[in-house]
Amino acid sequence: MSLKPTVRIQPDDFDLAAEVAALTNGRPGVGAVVTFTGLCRDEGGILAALELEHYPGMAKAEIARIANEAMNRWPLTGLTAIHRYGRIKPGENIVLVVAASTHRQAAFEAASFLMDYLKSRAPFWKKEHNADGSQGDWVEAKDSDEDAARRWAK
Amino acid sequence: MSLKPTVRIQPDDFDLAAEVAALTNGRPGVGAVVTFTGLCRDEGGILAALELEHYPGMAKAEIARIANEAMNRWPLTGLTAIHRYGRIKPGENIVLVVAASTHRQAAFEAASFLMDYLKSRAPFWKKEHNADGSQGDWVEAKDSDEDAARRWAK
Amino acid sequence: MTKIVYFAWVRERIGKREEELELPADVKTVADLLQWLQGQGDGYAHALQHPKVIRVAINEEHVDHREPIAGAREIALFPPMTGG
Amino acid sequence: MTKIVYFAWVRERIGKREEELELPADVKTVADLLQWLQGQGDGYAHALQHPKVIRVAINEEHVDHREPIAGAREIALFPPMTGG
Repeated sequence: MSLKPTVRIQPDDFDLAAEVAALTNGRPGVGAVVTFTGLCRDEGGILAALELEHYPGMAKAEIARIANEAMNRWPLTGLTAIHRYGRIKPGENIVLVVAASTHRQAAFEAASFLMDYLKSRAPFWKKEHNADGSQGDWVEAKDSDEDAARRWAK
Repeated sequence: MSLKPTVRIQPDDFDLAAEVAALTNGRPGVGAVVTFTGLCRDEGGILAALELEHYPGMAKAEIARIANEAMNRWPLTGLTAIHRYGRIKPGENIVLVVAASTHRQAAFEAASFLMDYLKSRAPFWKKEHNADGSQGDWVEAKDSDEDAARRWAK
Repeated sequence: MTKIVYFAWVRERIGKREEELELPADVKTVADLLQWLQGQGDGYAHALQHPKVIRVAINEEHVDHREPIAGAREIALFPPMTGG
Repeated sequence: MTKIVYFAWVRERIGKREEELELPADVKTVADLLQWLQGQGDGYAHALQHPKVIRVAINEEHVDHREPIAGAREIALFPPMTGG
């Protein structure tokens, strides 16, 4: 059973069921799988799309660093993180985390940890495109995301 | 958008992707979906199957009670719980929880809460069937599961 | 007559899934019922030898052992649950 | 020459994705670099007017503003991240 996390940075959508199957098929020791899917919201109809910019050289390495830390902190049997970039419309997927473990608490905590760190450490930036055609803003980082990451500090 | 949780008790397997789609398709306000899948472990090869016994009259009502409490405690846009019964082999699914919300923390916490309560409040019991054909034991309840449920007490 | 249902190893040890019982008038609470049932035969004694671990539902809702059973339509006795 | 790369509104305000710059000898830390860049034109001044909010990576790893830049192959300047 591989203990190396899977990290992918891609413009295309991902397949939740396939990613879960990759961490469970042929691995009968896995008892718990937690997934997190982050989707583009329409913000009450004002948003046409998000444009996700990223730092290609750094994004994959940084997410892999965070994922490896999660593998070290929790007894996981597998961990996958996929982050999309480019133009993403409301209702479409942005990010996927899958954490597999023998027991549920490790899977929940590792997935939550990975998401909190992705939010504040992965080099991605979101620009809004408005439904009325007007120029949108860059999404502002939230203090609550910084705080969420900080709660995992040991 | 319906605020009534979906609860199903069934012998058949479930379709993770379909259940997530049911809580996201046509709902562009959803930004975060957390799923928990519980699978039958082979316990290092000694287990042939688990036999899940349940209390039919009570199981669905009790899980619905817990799910409704989760809907009241967190700002969810949807919540699904599916629990299988009957004979389940290692690697097969036992239970699914899907929690959808505008923001990730609510989805993570509600899914974790629901699983902790399912473990100690839903009327299901697991009997082991051993791979060597010998009579297996009833799985014993774990104090850690009771403790996990208790941490949500308000 | 009160319908009593059993699950998991409580069911196996008592040897039946359910039964209709005429309960004595002095069996007023869940705790009384568990004590009285222990005298109904070896299977019952074995199933209920540690009454504190037995979980109980009346009319399909969890109750504790102090709960009165008057008017109960269905009483379920079972081990600690192991779902999920 | 040091390669400097910009992202998001830092990139938009400066008006370029990346450039190779000859840095003065007294620009020794990330903080020095941010201060020096502010004097390189209106776009830079606008992008870096609140240097505390600017996040920096050297050779694709997060660093804080006290980090020395000697030997840096690539320095990236960007706003707080909003991934996930």
